Amino acid sequence: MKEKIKNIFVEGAISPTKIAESIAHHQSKTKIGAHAIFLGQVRADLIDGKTVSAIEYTAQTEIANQVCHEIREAAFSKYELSCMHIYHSHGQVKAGEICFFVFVSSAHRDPVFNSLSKLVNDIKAKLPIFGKELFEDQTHQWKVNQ
Amino acid sequence: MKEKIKNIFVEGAISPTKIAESIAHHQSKTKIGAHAIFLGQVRADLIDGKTVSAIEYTAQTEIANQVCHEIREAAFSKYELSCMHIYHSHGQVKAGEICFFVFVSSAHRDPVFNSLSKLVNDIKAKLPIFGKELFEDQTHQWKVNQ
Amino acid sequence: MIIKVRYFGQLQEVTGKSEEHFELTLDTTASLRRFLKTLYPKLGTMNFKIAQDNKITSDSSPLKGQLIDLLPPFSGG
Amino acid sequence: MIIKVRYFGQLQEVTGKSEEHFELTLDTTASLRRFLKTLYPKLGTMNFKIAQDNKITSDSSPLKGQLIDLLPPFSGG
Repeated sequence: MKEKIKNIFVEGAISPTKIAESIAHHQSKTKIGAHAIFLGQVRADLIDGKTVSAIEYTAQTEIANQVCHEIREAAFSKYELSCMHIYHSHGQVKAGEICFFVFVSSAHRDPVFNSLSKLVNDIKAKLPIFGKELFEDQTHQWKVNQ
Repeated sequence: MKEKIKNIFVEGAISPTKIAESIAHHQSKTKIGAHAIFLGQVRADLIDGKTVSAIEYTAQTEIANQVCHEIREAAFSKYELSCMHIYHSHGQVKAGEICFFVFVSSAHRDPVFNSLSKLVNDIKAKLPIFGKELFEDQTHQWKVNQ
Repeated sequence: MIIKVRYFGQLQEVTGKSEEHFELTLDTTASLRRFLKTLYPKLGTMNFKIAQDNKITSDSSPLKGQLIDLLPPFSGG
Repeated sequence: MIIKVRYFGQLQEVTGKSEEHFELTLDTTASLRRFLKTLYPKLGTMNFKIAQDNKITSDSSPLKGQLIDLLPPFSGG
Protein backbone atom coordinates (compact mmCIF):
# COMPACT_ATOMS: atom_id res chain seq x y z
CA MET A 1 0.00 0.00 0.00
CA LYS A 2 2.13 2.92 -1.29
CA GLU A 3 1.05 6.28 0.03
CA LYS A 4 2.41 9.78 -0.12
CA ILE A 5 4.27 11.14 2.88
CA LYS A 6 1.82 12.41 5.49
CA ASN A 7 2.33 15.18 8.00
CA ILE A 8 1.97 13.59 11.41
CA PHE A 9 2.26 16.87 13.36
CA VAL A 10 -0.68 18.70 14.90
CA GLU A 11 -0.34 21.99 16.78
CA GLY A 12 -0.85 21.52 20.52
CA ALA A 13 -2.69 18.70 22.26
CA ILE A 14 -4.67 15.95 20.49
CA SER A 15 -8.26 16.18 21.74
CA PRO A 16 -10.42 13.20 22.74
CA THR A 17 -12.95 14.53 20.21
CA LYS A 18 -10.43 14.15 17.39
CA ILE A 19 -9.80 10.56 18.53
CA ALA A 20 -13.55 9.84 18.58
CA GLU A 21 -13.92 11.26 15.06
CA SER A 22 -11.08 9.07 13.87
CA ILE A 23 -12.76 5.98 15.37
CA ALA A 24 -16.15 6.94 13.90
CA HIS A 25 -14.62 7.26 10.41
CA HIS A 26 -13.97 3.52 10.45
CA GLN A 27 -17.59 2.46 10.89
CA SER A 28 -18.05 2.29 7.12
CA LYS A 29 -15.04 -0.06 6.85
CA THR A 30 -16.90 -3.24 7.66
CA LYS A 31 -14.01 -5.61 6.98
CA ILE A 32 -12.36 -4.30 10.13
CA GLY A 33 -12.87 -6.40 13.26
CA ALA A 34 -10.20 -5.01 15.59
CA HIS A 35 -8.71 -1.62 16.39
CA ALA A 36 -5.83 -0.86 18.75
CA ILE A 37 -4.92 2.62 19.89
CA PHE A 38 -1.94 3.99 21.78
CA LEU A 39 -2.14 7.40 23.42
CA GLY A 40 0.81 9.19 24.98
CA GLN A 41 -0.22 11.59 27.75
CA VAL A 42 2.01 14.26 29.31
CA ARG A 43 2.83 13.32 32.91
CA ALA A 44 3.13 15.90 35.70
CA ASP A 45 6.41 14.32 36.84
CA LEU A 46 7.92 15.60 40.08
CA ILE A 47 11.66 16.24 39.49
CA ASP A 48 13.84 17.67 42.29
CA GLY A 49 10.79 19.20 43.94
CA LYS A 50 9.43 20.80 40.76
CA THR A 51 6.43 19.60 38.81
CA VAL A 52 6.25 19.35 35.01
CA SER A 53 3.35 21.53 33.87
CA ALA A 54 3.71 21.01 30.11
CA ILE A 55 5.99 19.72 27.37
CA GLU A 56 6.94 21.86 24.41
CA TYR A 57 7.66 19.71 21.37
CA THR A 58 9.86 20.74 18.47
CA ALA A 59 11.01 18.50 15.62
CA GLN A 60 12.96 18.29 12.41
CA THR A 61 9.61 17.75 10.73
CA GLU A 62 10.85 16.84 7.24
CA ILE A 63 12.97 14.00 8.57
CA ALA A 64 10.37 12.97 11.14
CA ASN A 65 7.64 12.66 8.50
CA GLN A 66 9.96 10.80 6.10
CA VAL A 67 11.13 8.32 8.76
CA CYS A 68 7.54 7.85 9.96
CA HIS A 69 6.54 7.11 6.36
CA GLU A 70 9.20 4.38 6.18
CA ILE A 71 8.05 2.92 9.53
CA ARG A 72 4.46 2.98 8.26
CA GLU A 73 5.33 1.24 4.96
CA ALA A 74 7.33 -1.43 6.79
CA ALA A 75 4.37 -2.10 9.11
CA PHE A 76 1.93 -2.40 6.18
CA SER A 77 4.32 -4.94 4.60
CA LYS A 78 4.82 -6.96 7.77
CA TYR A 79 1.33 -6.99 9.32
CA GLU A 80 -2.15 -7.53 7.84
CA LEU A 81 -3.42 -4.03 8.52
CA SER A 82 -6.42 -2.25 6.99
CA CYS A 83 -5.62 1.23 8.34
CA MET A 84 -2.94 3.10 10.23
CA HIS A 85 -3.08 6.65 11.63
CA ILE A 86 -0.24 8.41 13.44
CA TYR A 87 -0.27 11.87 14.98
CA HIS A 88 2.20 13.67 17.23
CA SER A 89 1.91 17.06 18.86
CA HIS A 90 4.08 20.02 17.96
CA GLY A 91 4.29 22.99 20.32
CA GLN A 92 2.97 23.04 23.86
CA VAL A 93 0.94 20.24 25.49
CA LYS A 94 -0.16 20.57 29.12
CA ALA A 95 0.18 17.79 31.71
CA GLY A 96 -2.82 15.45 31.36
CA GLU A 97 -3.25 16.16 27.67
CA ILE A 98 -2.59 13.74 24.79
CA CYS A 99 0.57 14.31 22.69
CA PHE A 100 0.84 11.08 20.67
CA PHE A 101 -1.83 8.98 18.92
CA VAL A 102 -1.23 5.73 17.04
CA PHE A 103 -4.26 3.88 15.66
CA VAL A 104 -4.15 0.57 13.77
CA SER A 105 -7.02 -1.54 12.39
CA SER A 106 -7.28 -5.04 10.96
CA ALA A 107 -9.79 -7.81 10.31
CA HIS A 108 -8.46 -9.68 13.35
CA ARG A 109 -6.78 -8.84 16.64
CA ASP A 110 -3.27 -10.30 16.38
CA PRO A 111 -1.99 -7.85 13.72
CA VAL A 112 -3.14 -4.84 15.73
CA PHE A 113 -1.46 -5.99 18.94
CA ASN A 114 1.78 -6.92 17.19
CA SER A 115 2.04 -3.76 15.12
CA LEU A 116 0.98 -1.26 17.80
CA SER A 117 3.90 -1.67 20.20
CA LYS A 118 6.37 -1.97 17.30
CA LEU A 119 5.11 1.30 15.78
CA VAL A 120 5.16 3.19 19.08
CA ASN A 121 8.66 1.99 19.96
CA ASP A 122 10.03 2.74 16.47
CA ILE A 123 8.49 6.22 16.39
CA LYS A 124 9.87 7.12 19.80
CA ALA A 125 13.34 5.82 18.88
CA LYS A 126 13.71 7.05 15.31
CA LEU A 127 11.85 10.35 14.85
CA PRO A 128 13.79 13.57 15.54
CA ILE A 129 11.30 15.04 18.01
CA PHE A 130 12.49 16.96 21.06
CA GLY A 131 10.51 17.44 24.26
CA LYS A 132 11.23 20.35 26.58
CA GLU A 133 9.69 19.76 30.00
CA LEU A 134 8.42 23.04 31.41
CA PHE A 135 8.14 23.44 35.18
CA GLU A 136 5.64 25.58 37.01
CA ASP A 137 8.40 28.08 37.95
CA GLN A 138 9.21 28.78 34.26
CA THR A 139 12.43 26.72 34.34
CA HIS A 140 12.78 23.66 32.11
CA GLN A 141 14.74 20.52 31.36
CA TRP A 142 15.08 18.43 28.23
CA LYS A 143 13.09 15.23 28.21
CA VAL A 144 15.04 11.97 27.96
CA ASN A 145 13.23 8.86 26.70
CA GLN A 146 13.81 5.66 28.64
CA MET B 1 -6.46 -2.61 44.22
CA LYS B 2 -9.57 -4.48 45.43
CA GLU B 3 -12.76 -3.33 43.77
CA LYS B 4 -16.34 -4.46 43.75
CA ILE B 5 -17.61 -6.46 40.80
CA LYS B 6 -18.51 -4.15 37.93
CA ASN B 7 -21.11 -4.69 35.24
CA ILE B 8 -19.25 -4.70 31.95
CA PHE B 9 -22.38 -4.92 29.78
CA VAL B 10 -23.89 -2.01 27.87
CA GLU B 11 -27.03 -2.27 25.77
CA GLY B 12 -26.26 -2.10 22.06
CA ALA B 13 -23.19 -0.58 20.41
CA ILE B 14 -20.45 1.35 22.23
CA SER B 15 -20.34 4.83 20.71
CA PRO B 16 -17.14 6.71 19.79
CA THR B 17 -18.47 9.51 22.01
CA LYS B 18 -18.47 7.22 25.03
CA ILE B 19 -14.87 6.26 24.22
CA ALA B 20 -13.89 9.94 23.96
CA GLU B 21 -15.53 10.68 27.32
CA SER B 22 -13.65 7.80 28.89
CA ILE B 23 -10.34 9.15 27.52
CA ALA B 24 -11.17 12.70 28.65
CA HIS B 25 -11.84 11.49 32.22
CA HIS B 26 -8.16 10.58 32.51
CA GLN B 27 -6.84 14.08 31.88
CA SER B 28 -6.90 14.83 35.61
CA LYS B 29 -4.80 11.69 36.30
CA THR B 30 -1.43 13.28 35.62
CA LYS B 31 0.68 10.30 36.69
CA ILE B 32 -0.53 8.49 33.56
CA GLY B 33 1.83 8.62 30.59
CA ALA B 34 0.43 5.87 28.37
CA HIS B 35 -2.99 4.55 27.42
CA ALA B 36 -3.77 1.56 25.22
CA ILE B 37 -7.22 0.77 23.87
CA PHE B 38 -8.65 -2.25 22.10
CA LEU B 39 -11.91 -1.96 20.18
CA GLY B 40 -13.80 -4.90 18.73
CA GLN B 41 -15.90 -3.95 15.69
CA VAL B 42 -18.59 -6.11 14.10
CA ARG B 43 -17.44 -7.27 10.66
CA ALA B 44 -19.82 -7.62 7.70
CA ASP B 45 -18.40 -11.08 6.93
CA LEU B 46 -19.55 -12.75 3.71
CA ILE B 47 -20.47 -16.36 4.53
CA ASP B 48 -21.84 -18.67 1.80
CA GLY B 49 -23.03 -15.68 -0.20
CA LYS B 50 -24.76 -13.98 2.74
CA THR B 51 -23.50 -10.90 4.56
CA VAL B 52 -23.54 -10.45 8.34
CA SER B 53 -25.60 -7.34 9.08
CA ALA B 54 -25.37 -7.42 12.90
CA ILE B 55 -24.44 -9.56 15.88
CA GLU B 56 -26.86 -10.13 18.73
CA TYR B 57 -25.00 -10.75 21.98
CA THR B 58 -26.40 -12.64 24.95
CA ALA B 59 -24.47 -13.70 28.03
CA GLN B 60 -24.63 -15.39 31.40
CA THR B 61 -23.98 -11.97 32.86
CA GLU B 62 -23.42 -12.99 36.50
CA ILE B 63 -20.64 -15.39 35.56
CA ALA B 64 -19.23 -13.07 32.89
CA ASN B 65 -18.94 -10.17 35.34
CA GLN B 66 -17.43 -12.40 38.04
CA VAL B 67 -14.85 -13.94 35.68
CA CYS B 68 -14.04 -10.49 34.27
CA HIS B 69 -13.50 -9.25 37.82
CA GLU B 70 -10.98 -12.06 38.41
CA ILE B 71 -9.20 -11.28 35.13
CA ARG B 72 -9.09 -7.61 36.11
CA GLU B 73 -7.67 -8.30 39.59
CA ALA B 74 -5.02 -10.63 38.14
CA ALA B 75 -3.98 -7.93 35.67
CA PHE B 76 -3.72 -5.28 38.40
CA SER B 77 -1.48 -7.70 40.37
CA LYS B 78 0.73 -8.56 37.42
CA TYR B 79 1.12 -5.22 35.61
CA GLU B 80 1.79 -1.68 36.87
CA LEU B 81 -1.55 -0.24 35.83
CA SER B 82 -3.23 2.97 36.97
CA CYS B 83 -6.65 2.30 35.42
CA MET B 84 -8.56 -0.39 33.59
CA HIS B 85 -11.98 -0.13 31.91
CA ILE B 86 -13.78 -2.98 30.19
CA TYR B 87 -17.12 -2.85 28.37
CA HIS B 88 -18.92 -5.38 26.16
CA SER B 89 -22.15 -4.99 24.25
CA HIS B 90 -25.32 -6.90 25.08
CA GLY B 91 -28.11 -7.09 22.51
CA GLN B 92 -27.79 -6.07 18.90
CA VAL B 93 -24.75 -4.36 17.34
CA LYS B 94 -24.73 -3.54 13.62
CA ALA B 95 -21.81 -4.25 11.28
CA GLY B 96 -19.28 -1.40 11.59
CA GLU B 97 -20.23 -0.63 15.19
CA ILE B 98 -18.09 -1.22 18.29
CA CYS B 99 -19.02 -4.14 20.57
CA PHE B 100 -15.98 -4.47 22.86
CA PHE B 101 -13.84 -1.80 24.57
CA VAL B 102 -10.78 -2.47 26.73
CA PHE B 103 -8.84 0.54 28.04
CA VAL B 104 -5.67 0.36 30.18
CA SER B 105 -3.49 3.18 31.52
CA SER B 106 -0.09 3.33 33.18
CA ALA B 107 2.79 5.70 33.87
CA HIS B 108 4.79 4.00 31.09
CA ARG B 109 4.07 2.13 27.87
CA ASP B 110 5.26 -1.43 28.53
CA PRO B 111 2.54 -2.33 31.06
CA VAL B 112 -0.24 -1.14 28.75
CA PHE B 113 1.03 -3.15 25.77
CA ASN B 114 1.61 -6.29 27.82
CA SER B 115 -1.72 -6.18 29.64
CA LEU B 116 -3.94 -5.17 26.70
CA SER B 117 -3.55 -8.31 24.57
CA LYS B 118 -3.65 -10.54 27.66
CA LEU B 119 -6.92 -8.96 28.81
CA VAL B 120 -8.56 -9.14 25.38
CA ASN B 121 -7.54 -12.78 24.87
CA ASP B 122 -8.65 -13.81 28.37
CA ILE B 123 -12.01 -12.05 28.07
CA LYS B 124 -12.75 -13.64 24.70
CA ALA B 125 -11.77 -17.10 25.97
CA LYS B 126 -13.28 -17.11 29.46
CA LEU B 127 -16.47 -15.00 29.51
CA PRO B 128 -19.77 -16.79 28.72
CA ILE B 129 -20.86 -14.41 25.96
CA PHE B 130 -22.63 -15.72 22.86
CA GLY B 131 -22.73 -13.96 19.50
CA LYS B 132 -25.51 -14.67 17.02
CA GLU B 133 -24.54 -13.45 13.54
CA LEU B 134 -27.61 -12.08 11.79
CA PHE B 135 -27.71 -12.07 7.99
CA GLU B 136 -29.53 -9.59 5.81
CA ASP B 137 -32.14 -12.24 4.87
CA GLN B 138 -33.18 -12.72 8.54
CA THR B 139 -31.35 -16.06 8.87
CA HIS B 140 -28.50 -16.44 11.36
CA GLN B 141 -25.56 -18.53 12.50
CA TRP B 142 -23.75 -18.75 15.82
CA LYS B 143 -20.42 -16.99 15.93
CA VAL B 144 -17.33 -19.12 16.57
CA ASN B 145 -14.19 -17.42 17.94
CA GLN B 146 -10.92 -18.34 16.29
CA MET C 1 -34.12 -31.84 44.60
CA ILE C 2 -35.74 -29.32 42.27
CA ILE C 3 -33.26 -27.70 39.93
CA LYS C 4 -33.71 -24.96 37.41
CA VAL C 5 -31.84 -25.50 34.14
CA ARG C 6 -31.19 -22.56 31.81
CA TYR C 7 -30.05 -22.90 28.20
CA PHE C 8 -27.86 -20.25 26.56
CA GLY C 9 -27.06 -19.32 22.98
CA GLN C 10 -27.71 -22.01 20.36
CA LEU C 11 -28.69 -24.48 23.09
CA GLN C 12 -32.01 -22.63 23.29
CA GLU C 13 -32.62 -23.57 19.67
CA VAL C 14 -31.59 -27.19 20.22
CA THR C 15 -33.88 -27.65 23.23
CA GLY C 16 -36.60 -25.28 22.06
CA LYS C 17 -36.69 -23.51 25.44
CA SER C 18 -34.72 -21.05 27.53
CA GLU C 19 -35.24 -22.74 30.89
CA GLU C 20 -37.10 -25.52 32.68
CA HIS C 21 -37.33 -27.21 36.08
CA PHE C 22 -36.55 -30.82 36.96
CA GLU C 23 -36.92 -32.86 40.12
CA LEU C 24 -33.82 -35.05 40.08
CA THR C 25 -31.38 -36.96 42.25
CA LEU C 26 -28.09 -37.26 40.40
CA ASP C 27 -24.57 -37.47 41.79
CA THR C 28 -22.41 -35.39 39.41
CA THR C 29 -22.70 -32.86 36.63
CA ALA C 30 -21.59 -35.67 34.28
CA SER C 31 -24.77 -37.55 35.21
CA LEU C 32 -26.85 -34.45 34.52
CA ARG C 33 -25.10 -34.08 31.16
CA ARG C 34 -26.06 -37.70 30.26
CA PHE C 35 -29.64 -37.15 31.42
CA LEU C 36 -30.06 -34.03 29.28
CA LYS C 37 -28.45 -35.65 26.22
CA THR C 38 -30.97 -38.48 26.51
CA LEU C 39 -33.81 -35.98 26.76
CA TYR C 40 -32.50 -33.86 23.87
CA PRO C 41 -30.55 -36.14 21.50
CA LYS C 42 -29.30 -33.12 19.50
CA LEU C 43 -27.34 -32.00 22.58
CA GLY C 44 -25.22 -35.11 22.05
CA THR C 45 -23.21 -33.49 19.27
CA MET C 46 -22.72 -30.16 21.05
CA ASN C 47 -19.99 -28.86 23.29
CA PHE C 48 -21.17 -27.10 26.40
CA LYS C 49 -19.96 -26.24 29.88
CA ILE C 50 -22.14 -26.60 32.96
CA ALA C 51 -22.35 -23.93 35.66
CA GLN C 52 -23.87 -24.50 39.10
CA ASP C 53 -25.11 -21.48 41.04
CA ASN C 54 -23.09 -19.11 38.82
CA LYS C 55 -19.83 -21.08 38.94
CA ILE C 56 -18.53 -23.08 35.99
CA THR C 57 -17.83 -26.62 37.24
CA SER C 58 -16.05 -29.68 35.89
CA ASP C 59 -17.91 -32.88 34.98
CA SER C 60 -16.65 -34.66 38.08
CA SER C 61 -18.21 -32.05 40.39
CA PRO C 62 -20.96 -33.19 42.76
CA LEU C 63 -24.33 -31.94 41.54
CA LYS C 64 -25.53 -29.67 44.30
CA GLY C 65 -26.54 -26.42 42.64
CA GLN C 66 -30.13 -25.30 42.36
CA LEU C 67 -29.44 -23.12 39.33
CA ILE C 68 -27.81 -24.97 36.44
CA ASP C 69 -26.66 -23.19 33.28
CA LEU C 70 -25.70 -24.89 30.04
CA LEU C 71 -23.14 -22.72 28.25
CA PRO C 72 -22.17 -23.37 24.61
CA PRO C 73 -18.75 -22.23 23.26
CA PHE C 74 -18.01 -18.60 24.16
CA SER C 75 -17.86 -16.11 21.32
CA GLY C 76 -17.60 -12.66 22.87
CA GLY C 77 -15.48 -9.82 21.54
CA MET D 1 30.98 25.64 -0.14
CA ILE D 2 28.41 27.59 1.85
CA ILE D 3 26.44 25.40 4.23
CA LYS D 4 23.53 26.21 6.49
CA VAL D 5 23.73 24.59 9.93
CA ARG D 6 20.57 24.31 12.06
CA TYR D 7 20.57 23.44 15.77
CA PHE D 8 17.65 21.56 17.35
CA GLY D 9 16.40 21.12 20.91
CA GLN D 10 18.93 21.80 23.65
CA LEU D 11 21.66 22.39 21.06
CA GLN D 12 20.06 25.80 20.47
CA GLU D 13 20.79 26.62 24.11
CA VAL D 14 24.35 25.33 23.92
CA THR D 15 25.21 27.34 20.79
CA GLY D 16 22.94 30.29 21.56
CA LYS D 17 21.42 30.22 18.07
CA SER D 18 19.01 28.27 15.95
CA GLU D 19 20.98 28.41 12.69
CA GLU D 20 24.01 29.94 11.00
CA HIS D 21 25.95 29.79 7.73
CA PHE D 22 29.57 28.71 7.20
CA GLU D 23 31.84 28.72 4.18
CA LEU D 24 33.82 25.50 4.63
CA THR D 25 35.69 22.78 2.79
CA LEU D 26 35.63 19.61 4.92
CA ASP D 27 35.71 15.97 3.81
CA THR D 28 33.30 14.14 6.16
CA THR D 29 30.60 14.83 8.71
CA ALA D 30 33.13 13.72 11.35
CA SER D 31 35.31 16.68 10.34
CA LEU D 32 32.31 19.00 10.62
CA ARG D 33 31.57 17.57 14.07
CA ARG D 34 35.17 18.35 15.17
CA PHE D 35 34.96 21.86 13.71
CA LEU D 36 31.72 22.63 15.57
CA LYS D 37 32.99 21.18 18.84
CA THR D 38 36.01 23.48 18.60
CA LEU D 39 33.76 26.45 17.93
CA TYR D 40 31.32 25.52 20.75
CA PRO D 41 33.27 23.61 23.43
CA LYS D 42 30.02 22.72 25.27
CA LEU D 43 29.02 20.60 22.28
CA GLY D 44 31.92 18.31 23.20
CA THR D 45 29.95 16.65 25.99
CA MET D 46 26.76 16.23 23.98
CA ASN D 47 25.41 13.42 21.85
CA PHE D 48 23.99 14.48 18.53
CA LYS D 49 23.30 13.06 15.10
CA ILE D 50 24.06 14.96 11.91
CA ALA D 51 21.59 15.12 9.01
CA GLN D 52 22.54 16.33 5.51
CA ASP D 53 19.76 17.60 3.25
CA ASN D 54 17.09 15.92 5.42
CA LYS D 55 18.85 12.54 5.68
CA ILE D 56 20.51 11.36 8.89
CA THR D 57 24.07 10.33 7.98
CA SER D 58 26.90 8.47 9.69
CA ASP D 59 30.14 10.17 10.70
CA SER D 60 32.06 8.57 7.85
CA SER D 61 29.73 10.11 5.24
CA PRO D 62 31.23 12.58 2.77
CA LEU D 63 30.16 16.11 3.62
CA LYS D 64 28.18 17.25 0.60
CA GLY D 65 24.91 18.59 1.95
CA GLN D 66 24.02 22.26 1.85
CA LEU D 67 21.58 21.94 4.76
CA ILE D 68 23.09 20.42 7.90
CA ASP D 69 21.00 19.66 10.98
CA LEU D 70 22.38 18.83 14.42
CA LEU D 71 19.91 16.58 16.22
CA PRO D 72 20.22 15.86 19.96
CA PRO D 73 18.74 12.64 21.46
CA PHE D 74 15.14 12.07 20.34
CA SER D 75 12.43 12.30 22.96
CA GLY D 76 9.10 12.16 21.18
CA GLY D 77 6.03 10.33 22.45
